[in-house]
Amino acid sequence: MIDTPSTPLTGPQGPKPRKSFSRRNIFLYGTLLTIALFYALPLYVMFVTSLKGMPEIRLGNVFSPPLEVTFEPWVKAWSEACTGLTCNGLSTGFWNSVQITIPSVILSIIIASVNGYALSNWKFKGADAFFTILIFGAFIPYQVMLYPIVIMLREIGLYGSLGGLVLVHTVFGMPILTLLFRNYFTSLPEELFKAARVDGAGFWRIYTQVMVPMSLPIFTVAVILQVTGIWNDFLFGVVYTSPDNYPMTVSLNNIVNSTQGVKEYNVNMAATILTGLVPLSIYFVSGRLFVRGIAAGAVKG
Amino acid sequence: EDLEVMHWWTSGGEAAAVGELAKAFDATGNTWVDAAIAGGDAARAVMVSRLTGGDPMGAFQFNHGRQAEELIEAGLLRDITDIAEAEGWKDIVNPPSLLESCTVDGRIYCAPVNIHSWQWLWLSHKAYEDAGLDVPTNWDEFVASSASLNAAGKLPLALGQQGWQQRGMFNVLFAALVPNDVFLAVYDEKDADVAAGADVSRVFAAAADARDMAVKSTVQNWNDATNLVITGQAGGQIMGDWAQGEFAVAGQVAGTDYSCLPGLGVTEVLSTGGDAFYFPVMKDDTKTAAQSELAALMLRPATQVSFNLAKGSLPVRGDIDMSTANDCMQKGLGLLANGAILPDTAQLVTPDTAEQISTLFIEFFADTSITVEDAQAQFVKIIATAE
Amino acid sequence: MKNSVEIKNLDLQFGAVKVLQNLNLEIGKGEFLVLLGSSGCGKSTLLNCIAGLLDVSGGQIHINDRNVTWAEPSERGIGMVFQSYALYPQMTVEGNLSFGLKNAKLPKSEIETRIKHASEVLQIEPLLKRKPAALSGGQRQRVAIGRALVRDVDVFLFDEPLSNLDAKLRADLRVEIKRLHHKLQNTMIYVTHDQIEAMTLADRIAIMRGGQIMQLGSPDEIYGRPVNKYVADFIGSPSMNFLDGQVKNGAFQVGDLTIPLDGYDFADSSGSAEGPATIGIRPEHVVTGELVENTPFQIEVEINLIEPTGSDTLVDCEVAGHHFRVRMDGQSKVSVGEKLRLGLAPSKASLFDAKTELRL
Amino acid sequence: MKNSVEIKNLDLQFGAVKVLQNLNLEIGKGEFLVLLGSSGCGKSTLLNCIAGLLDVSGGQIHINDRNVTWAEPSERGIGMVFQSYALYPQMTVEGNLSFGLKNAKLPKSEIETRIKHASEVLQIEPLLKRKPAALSGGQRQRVAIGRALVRDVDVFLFDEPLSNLDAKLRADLRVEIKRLHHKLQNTMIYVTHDQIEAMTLADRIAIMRGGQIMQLGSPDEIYGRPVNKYVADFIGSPSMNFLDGQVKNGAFQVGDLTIPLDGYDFADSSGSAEGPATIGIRPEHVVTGELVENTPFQIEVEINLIEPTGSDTLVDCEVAGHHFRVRMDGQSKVSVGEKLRLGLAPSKASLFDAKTELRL
Amino acid sequence: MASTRPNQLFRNKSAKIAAIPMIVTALFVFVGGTIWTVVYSFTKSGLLPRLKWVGLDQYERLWATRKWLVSIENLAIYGLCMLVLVFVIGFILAALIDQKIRFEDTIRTVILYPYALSFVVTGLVWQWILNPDFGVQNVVRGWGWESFTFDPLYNADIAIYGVLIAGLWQGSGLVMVLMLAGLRGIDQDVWKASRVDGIPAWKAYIFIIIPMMRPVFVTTLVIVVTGIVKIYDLIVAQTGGGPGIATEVPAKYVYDMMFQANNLGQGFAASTMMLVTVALIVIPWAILEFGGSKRHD
Ligand SMILES: Nc1ncnc2c1ncn2[C@@H]1O[C@H](COP(=O)(O)OP(=O)(O)OP(=O)(O)O)[C@@H](O)[C@H]1O
Ligand SMILES: Nc1ncnc2c1ncn2[C@@H]1O[C@H](COP(=O)(O)OP(=O)(O)OP(=O)(O)O)[C@@H](O)[C@H]1O
Ligand SMILES: [Mg+2]
Ligand SMILES: [Mg+2]
Repeated sequence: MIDTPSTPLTGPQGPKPRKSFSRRNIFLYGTLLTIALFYALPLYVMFVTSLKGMPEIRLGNVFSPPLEVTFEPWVKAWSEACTGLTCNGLSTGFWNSVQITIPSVILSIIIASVNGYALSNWKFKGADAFFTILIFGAFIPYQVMLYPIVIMLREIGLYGSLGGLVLVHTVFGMPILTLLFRNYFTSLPEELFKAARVDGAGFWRIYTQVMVPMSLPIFTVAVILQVTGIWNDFLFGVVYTSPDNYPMTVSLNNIVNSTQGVKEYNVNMAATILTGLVPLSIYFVSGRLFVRGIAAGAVKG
Repeated sequence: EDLEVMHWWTSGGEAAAVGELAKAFDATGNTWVDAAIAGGDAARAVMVSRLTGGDPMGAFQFNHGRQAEELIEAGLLRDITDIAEAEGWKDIVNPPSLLESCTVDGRIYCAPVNIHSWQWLWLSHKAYEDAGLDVPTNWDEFVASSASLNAAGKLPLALGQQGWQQRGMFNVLFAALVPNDVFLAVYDEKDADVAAGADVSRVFAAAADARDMAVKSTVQNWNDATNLVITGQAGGQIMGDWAQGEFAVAGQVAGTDYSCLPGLGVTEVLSTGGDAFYFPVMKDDTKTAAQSELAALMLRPATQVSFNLAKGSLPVRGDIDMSTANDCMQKGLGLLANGAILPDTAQLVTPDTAEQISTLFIEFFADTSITVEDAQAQFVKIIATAE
Repeated sequence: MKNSVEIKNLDLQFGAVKVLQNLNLEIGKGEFLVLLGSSGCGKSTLLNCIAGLLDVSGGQIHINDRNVTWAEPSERGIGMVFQSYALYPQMTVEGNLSFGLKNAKLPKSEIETRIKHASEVLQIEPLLKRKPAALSGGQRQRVAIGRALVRDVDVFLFDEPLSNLDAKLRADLRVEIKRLHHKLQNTMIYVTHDQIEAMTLADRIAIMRGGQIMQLGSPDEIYGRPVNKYVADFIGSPSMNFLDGQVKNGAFQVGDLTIPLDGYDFADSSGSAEGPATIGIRPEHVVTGELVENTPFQIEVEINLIEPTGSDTLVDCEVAGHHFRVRMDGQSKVSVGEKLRLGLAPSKASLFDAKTELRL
Repeated sequence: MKNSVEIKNLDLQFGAVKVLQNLNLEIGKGEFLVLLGSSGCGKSTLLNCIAGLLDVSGGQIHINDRNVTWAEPSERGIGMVFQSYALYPQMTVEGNLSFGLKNAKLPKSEIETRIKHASEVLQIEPLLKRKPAALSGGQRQRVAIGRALVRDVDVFLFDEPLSNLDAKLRADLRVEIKRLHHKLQNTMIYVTHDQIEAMTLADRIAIMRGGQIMQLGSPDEIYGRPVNKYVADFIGSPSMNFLDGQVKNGAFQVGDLTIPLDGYDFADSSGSAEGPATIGIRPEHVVTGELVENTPFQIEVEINLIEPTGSDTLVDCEVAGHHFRVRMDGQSKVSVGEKLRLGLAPSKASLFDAKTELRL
Repeated sequence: MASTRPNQLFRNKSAKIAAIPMIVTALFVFVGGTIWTVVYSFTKSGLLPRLKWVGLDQYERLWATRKWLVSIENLAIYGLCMLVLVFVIGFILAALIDQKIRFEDTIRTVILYPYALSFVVTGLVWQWILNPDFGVQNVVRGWGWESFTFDPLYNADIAIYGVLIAGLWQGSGLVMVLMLAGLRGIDQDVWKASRVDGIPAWKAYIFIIIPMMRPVFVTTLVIVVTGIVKIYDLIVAQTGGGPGIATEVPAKYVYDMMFQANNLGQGFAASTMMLVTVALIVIPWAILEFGGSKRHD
């Protein structure tokens, strides 16, 4: 071990002094703060509006904080706002949304991930052609497909049922999710797949026991994309199911979009924030995984 | 029997009105299953999907007019002529044009429930007071007052920047500023020559006035525009009878805080648009029976009174007591009783044509560079190709 | 049962690219065959074909006298160890070992016995409950081997199992693999591009190039009598020195030097070829010091560069205009610029035709 | 200007983990210093500190007598070559070489001259218009060196530049780097964990372990007189044989063997230490055959395993219950089970204290 | 066990079975739906799809309609700006967040949260904020800057940019996260190399890092472009296509035609035009990107 006793050091030594108010930091945090404010501004507006009474809103300044804080709009949005005759606010729709979202997210992710897996590891002739069609499908405006799908669902007898809606979400989630999973699985070491084959595992066993456990991050990404998409969906929810299954967004739409009659902006805002809470909380919970997931896979093209 | 009824009445008053219908229906031993979807477009998409998807609802709301023609042709809707006859609708429905709109090839397919009229000019007393002016009593006075209002820092005409409001306003001008026969010649007979004529030019000129008066109106929603009138920031607004609700909620009293001028105070006439219920063909006989009961019930006097009072619309029969209605509504009732009525444009032209006219006026109102002549020329073209 | 693995006329192409061409290979029972070749020559591809991980384009593969050309990988009686180990990251070591056995629906007790045996052989018993991430490189490697071991197969396929490790670990594991082979006596096919590995491990070596087998023979044969210049250059580190010249009258002429070829064992035993040729001389076959006097050919050179490796010293110099390397004892004290006498024994050299590059 | 690079009392920690601890190092002008050590010992970290890519936690770094502890990497007069090359993938080779220069706003003609020079030195002129993806490993490596070269700096830092390459290419590039150093005569700091590289390239080697420098010296010194057992074990392949025993009366006793220590150069020159110790003997320092007779200590063993590497043959056997390896000539014909006589010269052995593991 | 080559159809059987949902979706829903749409675009379908052929009438009308032309123009402007800006902003944000900053999680979530909110109300909020009478303009004027004018939604010439602001607000968070992920995947040595070369960070991003992130850009591109082509809800919620028809877009045209004008044929003709355009771009690109080569790793 070399330990030359050294003379006392002069001049710069140790870590480079970093001023916390260096130009770089001021710029960096300044920009980020400004941007964060810009992003948060609409939320602020929504939030203060939701705490105001209607007379105050009529006064006009959308940025001013409420003079008199009222939680009534929140209560109303959640449990009192009427959708036609049922005046349960978002609360009834909430459970419907949960019932729609959970199976839709699960089914669409399972199917898309299996597709992605087949496309990356078990390529068969023509697979790319179908994949290209899928990508093309991602560009088709939903509205256009409304009636053809009504007819298809009618023919297979699923029209108007929860199952039909789940199927529709699965179909429309398929293009982007398949792309995501395909790219992710492609980036996993191929040798693992080969090793499993030598070990005698078949298509499904490799998928469930080898690929899936290694792909939790990308599954998180997919969950986030799907939960956001399906939770906020209105059109499909209302077209392909019957009223007892209407999702929360139908209530939201009914609260927000009534044309003739009094518009209660505070209730609208509260309802929107409430509706957004589920996806939002998923972001909070899984932020880290989200990033890692894409980094590890979706990114590779 | 459970009967699912679909409609787009979701705001407070509307929902209350639906509640009256539901109560009445439930009283017959059936159950009203409510399916409300805000927004006519979305609701129509759902209705058509449900019908084509083979999963029809028990009854659904549609606007009076030609929208349902195709559904009838496709055999998806139930013929309720027998009920109409049994209930004697022919004799009680006023104006009769409402029932005509429900009739295809002599058969009746829908039950009209109410009348909404568009032809109202709402004026803010406060605004005129502030500007030191008298409250106008007709359209021309209103236009004349605009310069002074402007000078007083007031917006002469409040207009929401949404297409349907602009189209609605144009139709109001049309109905109010030309003789009825001209209106019918254009919209009913699609007479392009009349549309190109001088009478119609007056409408376009008025529209140009309106455009100028509303040029500084930056709100989007109709109720925000109404709010400008309520708070006295704007002189007036052309809007349907539902605007009354906003005034009421704001605690304003007709006559003292605001005025309402039907037919813009020029030609006191109301168009008789409104809503009707249709009944899809159902396989289940018990449901069909329930449909019949519902249809019959909708025009019964008690239902009409409670429903229309709640909704703020006019009843489809003139033989009932509406004394509890407020000032403006009474005016409307009076007009109805006098037969000062026009059919609604939706009863006369296809949605496609309506959409084209709408687009024309949306553009016209937004773009001051479009001249009155240009706009009229395009209008003539649309009428010429309309069916 | 003559052969353990027999490959007949194997062809493989990816799209238009022919990776393997009409390849034939027979591997005896219990033999340790090393496939050696530079990057991209098709070694892994061949191994994957044998394992059934790639569909062949033509030809047949027999394992234990059974035609397995179209059989599933798991039905071929092979075990495979991958370059990257390819351990299942979310399973414990035990899980990794038992995965294949569970797939084959073996009874639990049998699985346990086998894992016990394999982990004893590989000395990984204390690691069974860990996940791969918690293992060092060498331990992972052993688990990867263990995974092949438990399958209790006759043929082991190794695809560069050591190439990711550092030199020291590599040397240790090499010995372990050799020992394993001694113990198990099964057939092993081992891919590498490291020739030291090839030389130390193999019973026979197959040198591949461009999808074809250049030479198949024992390490000695390949080292001592390479069939062509490519093989000669490929084998040996530091690599063989080549001098371009002419064979004339039983001697090799390069520049103004004449190297006598007495004692050189010509491939074409009938007589000595004539014409342009290349002579190859391994750095370790050049003698220095007192021994020079005994060699038939001697030359004095100037030292350009010295690379001491501890055990040896490599000396760079120039012979007849060609760059030339000599391996000397690690203790030799020489310095750059100094003169050095070298001696060569033609019997240990190799001669190649200048055109065909085949051994003369 | 005595030293090119001087590192004084360098400390570096990541959070609570101390990676470098009070490290001192002086590197002379034009010296080729190799940092050698096992994975994770802090070699890259030290290099990154010198380059300015990591902020030090304590101490100073001087380059050419200038205190650069806080200077930007580009201002330190260093060039760096990364393990993964880190070429800019979308730029041509030329772009890769010129990017830094353009950025420093050098005149065009100057940039051209430098690129021309560098590409001549590295023989990459024909590649200038290609992108990295179209280069082989060795070519990429040279481009990476070229990128450091054009910067025209005095100190070059190499972070395991060869570890991704195959053995043959590695050997070739090693020579090239050595040659480059001869030509340019600038200071080079070279990180590796491959000891052959270290031995062949270095003027001096610094053996690192756990963020500290264990031994700093010439390759000969490190090979011949390792300061402790760790260094002794780390250097040399195949690695040193160790026998645990006792030093007693000027001899080393292991089991029932007694190895005389006459001629052993004790570190503590005053006298011979006594007590438990370990003796280390390199496989290449064991003699066989006729030469055995001349050695002070002789023993007969049975051969357990043979590994021929072509140029050498490694023989495994057992000595006093310890596993023991011997390196023999590649031409030696021996076989497993045979008896072999070995001879040792204590002067070439190393003795370490059993407790401190320091050299005796 | 076969010694002869087995039937090609049955090789890889499980994969083919597993891909059935995808194949069915691709063929029946996307191809089938597209063909259905194209077929009905040649009919005079009103409220219901009906096979009353009218030849190319719907297309003639479509291309004679100003609203459609304006829609296309708007989509082009919006799409181009959105594409460029969302990438620029998303990337810059990702780059800033990637500077080992504190509170990264919070900032990331704040920027991502708009993605969670439905357009129905975010359109409304942006409508308010951009409203000259009670939004930003009003506030700034309140500060004393009386001549400040900011009313993008009420000026037909720039209204589409007002929508763009909201679109960026909603969409850039997702792009940021994707980009951030891409940045995290870049080999750290490349950064170090550029620092040793003395290259300023911005230059390193533009010339080195971005070109290395092509794969992320591809994934993001697909997500962003599909979002642009399908933009509808935001417009409806924020401007309703106004002022006038200044912010109409093709998807809204389709929707209006189908559900408001009850003219399905016209809607289908418009969507056919959209699909044809998309197909012309997507299919060759997808073949280049996904076809041919096996694995991109
Ligand atoms: N999927 C593929 N498509 C096209 N060509 C391929 C594919 N896989 C491998 N190749 C080509 O086949 C040749 C042989 O590849 P292979 O992996 O067998 O080489 P190798 O000998 O194992 O090399 P290494 O030592 O680098 O592992 C290479 O030239 C490679 O480019
Ligand atoms: N960012 C970091 N945070 C915490 N610990 C780190 C970090 N970077 C490196 N280390 C630790 O510092 C030690 C030295 O790392 P370093 O990369 O210098 O090793 P090395 O000698 O270059 O090894 P190798 O030969 O594997 O490259 C390692 O134990 C490593 O785990
Ligand atoms: Mg390989
Ligand atoms: Mg390192």
